[in-house]
Amino acid sequence: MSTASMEAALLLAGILFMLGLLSVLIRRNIIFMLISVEIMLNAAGLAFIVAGTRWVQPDGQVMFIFILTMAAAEVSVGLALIMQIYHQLKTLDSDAANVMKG
Amino acid sequence: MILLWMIVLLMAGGLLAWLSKKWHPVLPRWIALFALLTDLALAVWIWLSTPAATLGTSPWLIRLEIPWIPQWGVGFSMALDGLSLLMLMLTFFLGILAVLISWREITTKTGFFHFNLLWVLAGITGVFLTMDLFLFYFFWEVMLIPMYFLIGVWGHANRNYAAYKFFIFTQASGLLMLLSILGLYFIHGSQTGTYTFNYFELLNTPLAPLAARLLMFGFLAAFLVKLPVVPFHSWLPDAHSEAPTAGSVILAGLLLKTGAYGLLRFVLPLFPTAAVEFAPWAMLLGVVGIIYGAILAFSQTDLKRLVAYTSVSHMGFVILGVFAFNEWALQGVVMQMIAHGLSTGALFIIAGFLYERLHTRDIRQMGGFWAKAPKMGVIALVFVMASLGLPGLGNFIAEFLTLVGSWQANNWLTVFATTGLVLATVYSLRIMQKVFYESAPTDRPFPDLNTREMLIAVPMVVMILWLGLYPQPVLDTARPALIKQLEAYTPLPEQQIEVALNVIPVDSNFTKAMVWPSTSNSQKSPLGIGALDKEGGRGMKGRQENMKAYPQNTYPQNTLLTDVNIPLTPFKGGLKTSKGDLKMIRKIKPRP
Amino acid sequence: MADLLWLIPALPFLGAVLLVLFGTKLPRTVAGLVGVGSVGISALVTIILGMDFLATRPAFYQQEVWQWFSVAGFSPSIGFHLDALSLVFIFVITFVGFLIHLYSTAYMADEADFSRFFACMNLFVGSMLVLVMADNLLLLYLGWEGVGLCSYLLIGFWYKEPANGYAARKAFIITRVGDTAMAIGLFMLFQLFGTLNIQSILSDAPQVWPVGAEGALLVALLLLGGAVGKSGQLPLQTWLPDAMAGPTPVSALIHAATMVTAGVYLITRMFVIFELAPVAQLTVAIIGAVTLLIAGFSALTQYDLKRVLAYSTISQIGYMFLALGVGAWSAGIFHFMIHAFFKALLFLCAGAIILALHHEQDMRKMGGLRHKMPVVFWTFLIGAASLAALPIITAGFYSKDQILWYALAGENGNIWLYAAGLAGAFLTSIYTFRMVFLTFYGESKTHLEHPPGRRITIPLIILAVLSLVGGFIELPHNFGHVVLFSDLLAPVLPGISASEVLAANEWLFQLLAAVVSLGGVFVAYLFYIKSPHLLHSLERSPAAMRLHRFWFSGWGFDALYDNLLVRPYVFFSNLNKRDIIDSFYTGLARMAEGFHVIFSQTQSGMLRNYVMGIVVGAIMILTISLLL
Amino acid sequence: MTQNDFLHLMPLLILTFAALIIMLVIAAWRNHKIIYAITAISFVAAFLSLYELQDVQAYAIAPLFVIDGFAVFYIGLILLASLLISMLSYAYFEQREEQKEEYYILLILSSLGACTLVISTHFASLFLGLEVLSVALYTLIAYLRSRERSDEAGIKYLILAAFSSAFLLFGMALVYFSTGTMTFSGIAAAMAGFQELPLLLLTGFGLMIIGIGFKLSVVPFHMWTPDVYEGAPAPVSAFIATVSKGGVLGLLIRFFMEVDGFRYPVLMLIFTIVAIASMFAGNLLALMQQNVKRILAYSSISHLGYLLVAFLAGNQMGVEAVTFYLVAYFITTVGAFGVVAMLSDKERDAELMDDYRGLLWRRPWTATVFTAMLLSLAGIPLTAGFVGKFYILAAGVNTQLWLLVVMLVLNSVIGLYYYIKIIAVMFQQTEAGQEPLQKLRPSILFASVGTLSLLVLLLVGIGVYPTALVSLISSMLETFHPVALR
Amino acid sequence: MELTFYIAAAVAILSTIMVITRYNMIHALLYLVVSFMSVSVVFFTLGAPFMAALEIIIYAGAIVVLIIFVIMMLNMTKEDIQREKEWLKPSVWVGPAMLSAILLAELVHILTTSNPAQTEALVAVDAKLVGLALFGPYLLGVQLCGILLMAGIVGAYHLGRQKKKVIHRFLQERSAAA
Repeated sequence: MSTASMEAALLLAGILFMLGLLSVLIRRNIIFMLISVEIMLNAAGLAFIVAGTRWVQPDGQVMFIFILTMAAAEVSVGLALIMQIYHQLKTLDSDAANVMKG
Repeated sequence: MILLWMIVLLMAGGLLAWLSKKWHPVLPRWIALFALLTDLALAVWIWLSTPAATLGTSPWLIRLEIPWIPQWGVGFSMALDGLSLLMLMLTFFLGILAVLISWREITTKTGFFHFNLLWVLAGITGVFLTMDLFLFYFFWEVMLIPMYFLIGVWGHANRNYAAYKFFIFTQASGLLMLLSILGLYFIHGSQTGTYTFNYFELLNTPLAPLAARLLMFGFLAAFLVKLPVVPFHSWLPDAHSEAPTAGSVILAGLLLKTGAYGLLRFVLPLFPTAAVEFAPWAMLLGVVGIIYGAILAFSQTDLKRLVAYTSVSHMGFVILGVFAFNEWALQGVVMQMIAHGLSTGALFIIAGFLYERLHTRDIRQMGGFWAKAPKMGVIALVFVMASLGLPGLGNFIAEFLTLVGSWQANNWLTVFATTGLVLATVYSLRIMQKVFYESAPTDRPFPDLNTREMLIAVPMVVMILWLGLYPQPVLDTARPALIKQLEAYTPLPEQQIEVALNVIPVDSNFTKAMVWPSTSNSQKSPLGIGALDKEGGRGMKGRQENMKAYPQNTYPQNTLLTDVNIPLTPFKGGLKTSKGDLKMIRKIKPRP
Repeated sequence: MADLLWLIPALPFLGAVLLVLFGTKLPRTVAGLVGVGSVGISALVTIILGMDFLATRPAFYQQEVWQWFSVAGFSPSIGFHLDALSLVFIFVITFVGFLIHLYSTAYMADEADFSRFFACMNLFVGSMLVLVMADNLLLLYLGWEGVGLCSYLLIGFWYKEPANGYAARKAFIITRVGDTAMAIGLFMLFQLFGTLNIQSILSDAPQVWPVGAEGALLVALLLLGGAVGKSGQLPLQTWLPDAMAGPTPVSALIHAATMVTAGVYLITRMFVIFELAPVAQLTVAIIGAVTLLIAGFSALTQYDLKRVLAYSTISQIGYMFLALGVGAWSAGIFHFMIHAFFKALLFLCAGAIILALHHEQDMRKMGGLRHKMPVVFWTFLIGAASLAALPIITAGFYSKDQILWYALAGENGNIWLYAAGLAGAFLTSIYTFRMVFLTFYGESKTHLEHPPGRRITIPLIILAVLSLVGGFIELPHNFGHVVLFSDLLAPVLPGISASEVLAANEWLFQLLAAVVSLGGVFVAYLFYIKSPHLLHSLERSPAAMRLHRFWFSGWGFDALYDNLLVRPYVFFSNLNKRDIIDSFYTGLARMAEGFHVIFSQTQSGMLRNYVMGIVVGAIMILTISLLL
Repeated sequence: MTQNDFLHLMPLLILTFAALIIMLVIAAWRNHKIIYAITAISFVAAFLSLYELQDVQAYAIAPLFVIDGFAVFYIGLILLASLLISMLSYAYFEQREEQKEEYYILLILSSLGACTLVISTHFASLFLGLEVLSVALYTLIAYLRSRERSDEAGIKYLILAAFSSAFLLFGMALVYFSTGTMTFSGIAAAMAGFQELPLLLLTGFGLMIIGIGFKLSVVPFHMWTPDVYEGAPAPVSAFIATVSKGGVLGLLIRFFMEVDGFRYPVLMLIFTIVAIASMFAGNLLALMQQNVKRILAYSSISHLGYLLVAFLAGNQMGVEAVTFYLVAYFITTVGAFGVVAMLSDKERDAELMDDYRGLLWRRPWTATVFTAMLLSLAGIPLTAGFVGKFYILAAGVNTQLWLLVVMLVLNSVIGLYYYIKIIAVMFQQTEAGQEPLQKLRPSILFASVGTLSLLVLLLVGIGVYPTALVSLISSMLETFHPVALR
Repeated sequence: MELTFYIAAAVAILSTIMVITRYNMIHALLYLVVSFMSVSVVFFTLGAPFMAALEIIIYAGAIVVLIIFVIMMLNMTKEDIQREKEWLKPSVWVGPAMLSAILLAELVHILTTSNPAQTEALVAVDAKLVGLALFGPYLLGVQLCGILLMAGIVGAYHLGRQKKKVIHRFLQERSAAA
């Protein structure tokens, strides 16, 4: 693979990251927000793999594994929490969770 | 070690007073009183055991050095000179009075009250003693919190606002001072390699002009706000009027003095050149303060607020004097610190007495109390007169010396400052008029001072009279310290000449006679305007004829001069400070 | 002998202290005894000292009681200096003071605050003595302010009346204005001489300043400022008429005989400086001349007995100033002494009348008292005659004549000053006898309470005698040429020589003065006894009415100061009652609160906004990275 | 892994085992007291195990960790804070109905995460430490499930933390991409090789700052702070404010010092802006706030701004100052939240101003403690906060960061207002008489009262005699690798 | 290879866009699976086949499935979809989109202007290498991963536990009836 695609891969990671970011910004549904964050994390992982490939090192992939772990842990806790919230508020609207402000 | 004990005694006394509330409700008062009496006794003992004459050689009487945070060059360094000693005695004296006036006034949380009272005093004592800038800042801040509580817990209706304001003003300015302290610390450290906060080592740190100016402003910020100088005064009326009587007394009598003390102790010796540059502005601020405070005082209807603004006015004299850089002015400042502490403290005490009886501070609801309480009237009169600077009372000496000194430095500003005396009369008499004159608006019973209150008031009267009639012990005590502060001001070339002149005996009508004819043409008046009349009019001739009109021998010249003991002993800066005179002196110099 | 010096002021002070401390507990008689006794003993000491002084004729007595303080060569002492000038003053103060104290025991007998009165009076006498005996200007200043305080306290003695308090404050404040000028003068003196010791200043001044030196002029003018304030001269004269709010003995002692002449004393004391500043000296003369006229006109129009006397006092002090201004030092002092006698007498008489008439002071409600109070009438008449300077018999004639003479013939005199003095003399005798006629003649209008007792009449008689014979110690050339008084003062004060040309015709001017004063009496007689309708018709003309109002109000000075100084001061002071500077700080606080409100909008509690915050932060950081 | 490695990682291992043991114990026998005892003992044991490490000379467990004096000090600090918080938690949760036991597992794990952070020398360990800390915190924040606010706080924290972690990761990836290494020293070496920092690397750092800044809750990544502090149980708020931030700050210092980020004006500028903005935003937001927990949250934002001032000084004195201030801040914050926890009841935490009205008269002792804490936050003498602030100012003045220093002063003044506002409320006179002392069980009494007393003692002790701490810090920093390097 | 990469990249971007614009959550998740799969193809082209597998197993498999489970437990309805539609109004997304666009532009700018990478040939880093690294230098990291998962599990357990019934039984019955 040429250098061009190395950068293109990084660019892909960046674009995916931004798409995830955009999604976090525009979605009100908490689950969607969680999904969007996953997209972002995935993009970051992609970037690591690109970097690891660039330097021909396994470290990038190791980091990706760690990211996976973290994403899994996060999603599990997140979903548990979302269920709690749904029980409390009967909605997944993140804007509804604004008791605390000021 | 005695210095440390003074502070420890107060702090320990404070804690004990707080705790002792549990055992007996009156115990805190006695403990506080006892602690302060002991301290006063210690201070007076030091004073009496060091005769004024021995103060002359080195200004320092006692010094104490204990390492504290050696890594930073911070030591528990304390020293006592005449100035501190005077301030200490004032502190303990007013402290005792503060305890006494709170005897009936403060009924809630007496333990905590006395804790705060003693800790404020401990902080103030520390400020007056410490010779380490870190420690100085430490104590500077230590006195704020208890003071804040004194105002905020036991104050009058609007106490919270006043307490905030007091606290924020003093803190803000204090932090600026801290920056300056640090700046000085690092500059000194980088120059000498020893990083230390020790005052004695930091003295004579060579500073670039800009650095010196900035550092000085940091110090000034703290001291000018504390003093307070217009336009940084606006915390004062609120704090003073809302505080309980004891708080007002301590605020006016002592806290403000820490600002003046700081100017004397730190600003003058640490930043000689910058201070000289700034002096005209500082004096201007003083004058503005004198007049502005007086005008504001006049319009107040709240008695304590009125007195508070008089403090603003009176403290204007302090800064005026400090930046005049001569011994008269500095002695005046010291006297002003003490006398104002007593007189304004006393006025607040009287306001407290009135408040206890009437539950108002509004002078529109007062009047005619002379008939009902003549003793209070007389005592109030004494302090009102002190406040307007009546000779024979301490404040007069203070203000007169200050003005004499500042006149040497700046004529016009002194003229304006002197008008403050008139304005002082205007507001002071208003107190008498509204409170003690006219007829009483109500027929409410108004008991005269009782024994306890007389016990508070009479010593103050005695003190203020003593200061007014025989202030010499005080002046002597302060003198070596002040001379020391002035030493930083290496004489300018002109002044050196003048010192030389002083060697010539100036009983010397002879010298002068020799001088005059040769210089009368170029003679300039002290105001720097050309002389009006030289040969016109009656001229010399007429005057000589007049001299004939009374025989010369009625003036036993020599005895007279020795009697009053004037120019024979050379004194600095006094006789010949005006430029014109100096010119003249230069001219004669080559002659002999 | 000099060792006794301190006793003279100390005794009244002691009396004052005793009265302050124990006044309320002492019985009235004891309090009175303390009050009168202290001054009496002081007078006794004065007389003993005075005899000794006159016998031995030393240059001065001097005593330093203690060193007041000493700062860097500035070492004023609490020390006394007695020379002939002071002697005259302390004699008048203690002696007249004693008489007035004595009189007061009767006059104030019914007052509740009996001891307070005597405490203040004693304090006053003590301060006044310090003033005239001080050997340095600072101590003089102490006495100077001390008498101001006592004046304040005594004017406001009946404090329940707000107007009295106002008058008292006015007196204090206006004199303080003058004092401030004087204080600045002291600073200058100290700067130049390195001391405030009077004698050394006087001896050094000619060396420091040539005649006409600007420094001397400034110092002289500043001292004059003090003098003008204390002595109720133009432009600071407005307080004195109002000061009559105090009890009458107070008016007699403080606002006629002694304190108000402190200015005269000061100028005389510092005469060397004034001589070195001819302009200042001329100013003194002009002030005196103008004041004596203005006050004379005002006195003409007053109805309040005491106010007439007050304006008369201003006017008479104007004469003294005139004398000092032309260099007739001893004449000024002589007039001071004589004035003290007859003015004290007049006030005391007035007091007796007022007391007898239930504190009625309006002359229009008096009248016909001649037969009801013969002693008072006669003594008053003597005093009036002396005031009006009726020739030959009264002391006032000799003292005033001397002033007029030197105003014309003295080396600094001129015709204008003389004319003013002469016109003043004419006015003086008109208003004086207007007063006599209104009070004692005509029909009785108010019921008389009780005739004055002996403690009142004795001082009157003594003073009356002095007002008559006091003048004989100093007679003009052509009248036997007695110069006892000026001889006494000669070692202290320079003499004055009259122009040779005029001296030959001195009798002519004396005659003129006599005629003028008698003319004044006649005019008064004409208007008030002979044909009152003349007066009525005059009063009806609008111009006269306006003039009357103008003079009555003291030439509008009060209104002028009120509008120019007092009201603006009060207005601006009240305007700024809440302290405009404070609003800057409260504004800062408001601003912080405003920021708080704005910032707390960002804490919306909405997750998306928080995410947005992070994104904005990211953009910011990336932008910075890109730009730098 | 050698035996030595184990020895040096002993504190962390103890914590790990403690977590496991607690899980086992829970499975066998749910008992709050026992679980708590195990927790406390493990913290103490972990802390004591540091004794062995006190003279450690930068022991590296390549490539992930290094144990040096700095790390030991920070671990000790974190462990002590955790211990105190666990004591407060015990008293706090004992009175709640929720299942309490899991709390301790999570507390231990998140302290472990924080400890990992401060010994990290590699992106991987950095990331994992951070995530262990965060993931445990998600649950801790939402621990009181019956409270609506708790869940809300939890989800806010979770989404935002994950979001910022993504930034952090992406940034790391970029850094890795441009340098080819993920160890701090390697990055430093690579950076030293560059004439000018490549834009990609700089961007990587920038994105990492977002992740770090979020955890430090500095402006503009601060917005979650008040909501989370308010929603979380009081001890957890204390934990976030102290341990979490302390760990991240330790990491930041290590990383920044290692790569010597102070050379790069861009990074300095970013941090300067962030510091100033944090001070202002924190203080201004707290100014009129009526909720005490939110006030403490905002104040923590501004305090981080203060800390950054010393951090930006960038020399040994700066690190010392940060460390010292952190100690003071730990004590104070734990104490303050401890008081909040102590005053809280079953339904809600004592967070409104009204809960504190007249506290001095009702519960003088508690009020005094709280006052001391607030004064320390305000930097008033006789408290550790004063010396800390002094130290920071000194560090700032020393490196002539005048702008920052002046801003700090200005903000200290603004800050005063709301601290003393709370004090003023506590000192207000109320009609209510002194409350009867609560009849607490001795264990709870010991846990809460004892902790608070200890904190006050420490606070005043350090405030009056800071020498010991100062010398301890400087001796510990002697082996701090980056500093020793320079 | 290169073509594969670009196709996969395009699919990834497109499917991600679909994810973030879907109203129906299940649809979005299905697109997400597509996105993850295409990313795994990218991994493969980048020479990380092991990661490609993990991506599919864990992301597309475990995580997405977990989410779908939860969605099913929460019982999403048509109204929810409608509501999503309402929420996703232009007024809501234009601003954030602009911000993201700025950020993206900056990022693209940075990525394209930065130094070209030096490696010429693509060398695959195979699973063995990764495994060696994982259990060599990153051993402690792996252990930390375990701790991380433990924290996640304990947390999820605590939070996900069925809540104690705090509502009165009577009320509960009524709400069940309603």
